[in-house]
Amino acid sequence: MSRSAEENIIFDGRIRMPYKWAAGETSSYFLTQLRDHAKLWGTRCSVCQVIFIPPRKNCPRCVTADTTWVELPSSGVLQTFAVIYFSEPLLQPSEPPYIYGIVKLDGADTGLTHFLGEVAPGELRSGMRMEAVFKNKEDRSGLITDLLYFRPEGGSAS
Amino acid sequence: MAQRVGIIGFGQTYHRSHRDDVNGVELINEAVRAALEDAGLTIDDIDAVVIGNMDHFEAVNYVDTWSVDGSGAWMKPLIKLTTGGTTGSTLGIAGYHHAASGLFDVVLVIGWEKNSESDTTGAIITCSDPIFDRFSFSGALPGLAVEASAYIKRYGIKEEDAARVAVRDRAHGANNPYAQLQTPVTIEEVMQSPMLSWPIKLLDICPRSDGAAAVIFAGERKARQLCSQPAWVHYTAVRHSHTYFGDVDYTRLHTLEAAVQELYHHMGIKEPLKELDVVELYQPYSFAGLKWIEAMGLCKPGESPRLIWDGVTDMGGELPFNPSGGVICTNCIGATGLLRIGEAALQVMDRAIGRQVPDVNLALATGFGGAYWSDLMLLGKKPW
Amino acid sequence: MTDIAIVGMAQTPYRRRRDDANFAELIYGVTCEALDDAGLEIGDIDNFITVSNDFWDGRTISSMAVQDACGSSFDGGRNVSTVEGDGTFGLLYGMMRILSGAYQTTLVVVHCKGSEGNMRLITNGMFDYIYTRPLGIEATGAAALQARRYMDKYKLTEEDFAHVSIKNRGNALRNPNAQLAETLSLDQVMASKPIASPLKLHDISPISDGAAAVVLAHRNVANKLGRKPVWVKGIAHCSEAHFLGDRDLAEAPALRDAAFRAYQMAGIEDPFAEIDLVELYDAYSYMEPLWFEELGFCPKGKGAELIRLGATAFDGPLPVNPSGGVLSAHAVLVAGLARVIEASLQIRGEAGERQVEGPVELALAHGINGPCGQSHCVVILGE
Amino acid sequence: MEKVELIHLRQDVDLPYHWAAGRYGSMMLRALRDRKVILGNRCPQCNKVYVPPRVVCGPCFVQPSEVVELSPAGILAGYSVVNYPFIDPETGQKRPVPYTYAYIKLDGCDNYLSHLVDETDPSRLYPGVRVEAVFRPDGERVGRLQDILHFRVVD
Repeated sequence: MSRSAEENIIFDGRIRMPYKWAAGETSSYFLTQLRDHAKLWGTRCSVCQVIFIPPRKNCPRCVTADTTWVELPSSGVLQTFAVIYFSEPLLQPSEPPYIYGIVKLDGADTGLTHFLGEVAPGELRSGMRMEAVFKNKEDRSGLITDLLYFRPEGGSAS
Repeated sequence: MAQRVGIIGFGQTYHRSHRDDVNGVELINEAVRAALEDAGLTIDDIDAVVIGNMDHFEAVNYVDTWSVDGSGAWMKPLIKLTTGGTTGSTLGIAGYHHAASGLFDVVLVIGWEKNSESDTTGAIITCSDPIFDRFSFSGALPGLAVEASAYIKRYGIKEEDAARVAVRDRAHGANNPYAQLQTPVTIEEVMQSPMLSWPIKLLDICPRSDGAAAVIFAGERKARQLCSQPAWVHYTAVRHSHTYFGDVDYTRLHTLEAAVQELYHHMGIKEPLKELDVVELYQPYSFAGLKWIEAMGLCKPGESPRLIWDGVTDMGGELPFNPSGGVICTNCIGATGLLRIGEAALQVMDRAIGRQVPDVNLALATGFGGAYWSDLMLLGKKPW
Repeated sequence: MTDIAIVGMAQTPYRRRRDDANFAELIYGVTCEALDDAGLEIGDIDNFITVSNDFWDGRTISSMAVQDACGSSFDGGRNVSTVEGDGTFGLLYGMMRILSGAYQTTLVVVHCKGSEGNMRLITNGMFDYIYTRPLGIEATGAAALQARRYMDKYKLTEEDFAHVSIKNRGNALRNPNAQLAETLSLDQVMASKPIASPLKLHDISPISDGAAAVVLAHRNVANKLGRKPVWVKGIAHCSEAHFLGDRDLAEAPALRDAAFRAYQMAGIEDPFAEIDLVELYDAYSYMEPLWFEELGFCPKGKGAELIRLGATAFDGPLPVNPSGGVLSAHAVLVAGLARVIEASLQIRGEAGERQVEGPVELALAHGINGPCGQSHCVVILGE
Repeated sequence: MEKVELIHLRQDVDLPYHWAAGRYGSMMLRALRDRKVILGNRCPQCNKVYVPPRVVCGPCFVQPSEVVELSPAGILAGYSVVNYPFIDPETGQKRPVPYTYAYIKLDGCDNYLSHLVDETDPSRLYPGVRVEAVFRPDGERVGRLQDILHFRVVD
């Protein structure tokens, strides 16, 4: 380290704290249904009829709490995708490269953002049919990652 | 373009130590729906949304954009402000300027916090300077203890005097169905509660809460059209000084002194004790209910215990403080200052069910936070 | 048209690391310079707005670091507030507090040091913690989803976006404050390292340290000062949905809405014909044509073509980001206010080497908040 | 809706930072590390001496141009014996208690330095008691305010 008069002192520190976020009743229902039954649920607003996934306790547009549960299929259409190459071990759930995509499940009005798997980047096209792949039941823990990824419908495209 | 502004609606959650049944966005939405219902509006009537909290309490960055689903700000003008403990009062003042500027007519202001989601003291420590203050800093309590002990020493204040303040607020809180703590306490109970940092005991300080508040401000034309008795905003004043905690003069709350002097001067208030009708004081611990009312000029330094024991600040007294039970009964930090404004507005609107002070013409709401910062908003029955 | 003018401004050079200065030192510097520029003393300022972010600064109540430095503690203290968001939002709130009649003269300061935190963790923190954060998504991964959607919907190519980087990094060669100034070839951009495909290294703004300050004044004050005021003729902001899947990422309806209202306030009917210069928030190359289209300068999907044809070049009919834009320097929060300052310098005719040819009578500046430009602020500035 | 099992999401949020002490902060921390000297600076207008030294005197809005070497001793202006449990946001773990958090008025300085006192017996602590800095030994000081290990009561 330089000891010159103009040496700039840098303080290396961190903000490190445990957080415990409540998912709340609505998301808890979604997460337990995903964990226990590998099912995906959305909510329909009784006013504007829009079906949202992830589910919302209140309609984000009408701001009414009058919403009902809608079971959604686990397949739909790829809206967009991105291939992650950069590396950030403090953040990333797996080694890059890996792929994110937004999939609009059949019947839903919004897309679900998640990983894409069993597919090479070059094979991906927006508009492709995709289907969800879930973790084995014994490995599911009530997190969004109980859904492993979406893959091209009918298995790997290659 | 400038216009006068009134508060036309107020909604809050039922404040609890833990609201595990909702996530943060849903908690916000509860307050928003309550405020809209209170004002008889739908989200379509809202022209702009203002929101705030303290980021590291929930570890959410860009809370404004994150919470759109709950705040109702979808396809609306949206802004976030945060200033620590004063966040709620900062937000209310921002709501006022949004409407007063003439740029927006009906403005929804939201403050919230889910303190159950982190260690509150740990999160408060992150507000200190990371290089010079953070390793030693241990949250809000030590600074308050230093303030309280200096005050005791200088004026011969007794711990019982402060306990009487806590007893007052807890008694008031029993009238407020939204308060987290609704059971009254006695002087003996306060005195016998565990000592946290001399002279502050457990029942002298605020709890930590999950909760949200939403207040709707409107420009004069809209306010008159939508509300039979708006709470008109008369004046706001703010002092946020200091960089390090070692810069604070713990013998006096200079920021409150300066802010009230500005407000009294501007409003022509000469005898605040007589002219104000109710105060919602951001009072995080009981000793503040003594020392800070001196800073507000309600009595000479050291004389506040007499006012407190004489019941001057009780319900039915000459100038009731914290009819809602105040911060001693509920402290969802980012909402707390806005709760003061909302509760003060209810008093002016004559709608503080179960806790109404009769004939409120002028109500003062305060905010406290940061490095001993102070915010003020004065509300009145008639536009000023 | 409003009654508010920008009467003073200052910005630091933007650099990858400013180890030599803490937040207060950056802010004290730009505050003094902006006051000098306005010909005002600190005592003339009756209202202060600081802009900062607690995640980027690693400090709750991040404004505490700069209260003394911006002058808000001066002489017993002045009225002050703090916006957490892009600097344009701080400008907007500062304006409101003058328009309300409460204050006459406002100082808006903003700082950020991207070098001190971890950008990926900090921007992961802006996503919802139930469904999105556990996937590790951060700003650039989300932007890549938006870039791909925009390309697919409007049949655009990575080359189209490359031309934005070539233009803006080239423009930056005239701007001594820019951090990345370089002559790039199409091949260089296309061959640059893939970061989050379709985004490559040269499609992405750098991490920067910097600060900026603007002095706003009411007409009553502004007209008495020696300097030529730059008037805020229109301003508006708007946010859309949070979940990426709730949005069509190829569209920015919130920007369209904000632009519509800002134009209405400024009395603008044909933005391409009336506006002389644009400084917009191009955090990634694809953002420039996307925002440009939503600002109503050309039909949807045609922005890239205009860029390729040189319409938005430094010497084109409508220069966009002649400063080099955010692609050349990206101190988060500061970047939007930097756009306002750059546009204002052009209106004053004081942009030095980066002054565009011909008079700039009307200019547009733009800032964003949240993932993929979820929230926008549009500012119309004029003589 | 039927009663659902409520899910909580837990995460140890861990954000690294590299905060620059800046011109004045670096000046102070270098002096502490290299010379065991505590620096402040004086405002030429109000004559107040500040610690840590800083770029501006807030109330006067002028630069405290004169750097001042402060005494390592002073008085305890206020303190709090911290004995309640909480998470230290630097480590994510509980910070060891009890410890004494103190505002120290160094001789010749006008504001307080926030630091620790190595005494948790309240009978030995009172406002006005003399304290002095205990520095970490040579070779162990790294340019942090914690190069002052703590202050100790001087009887």
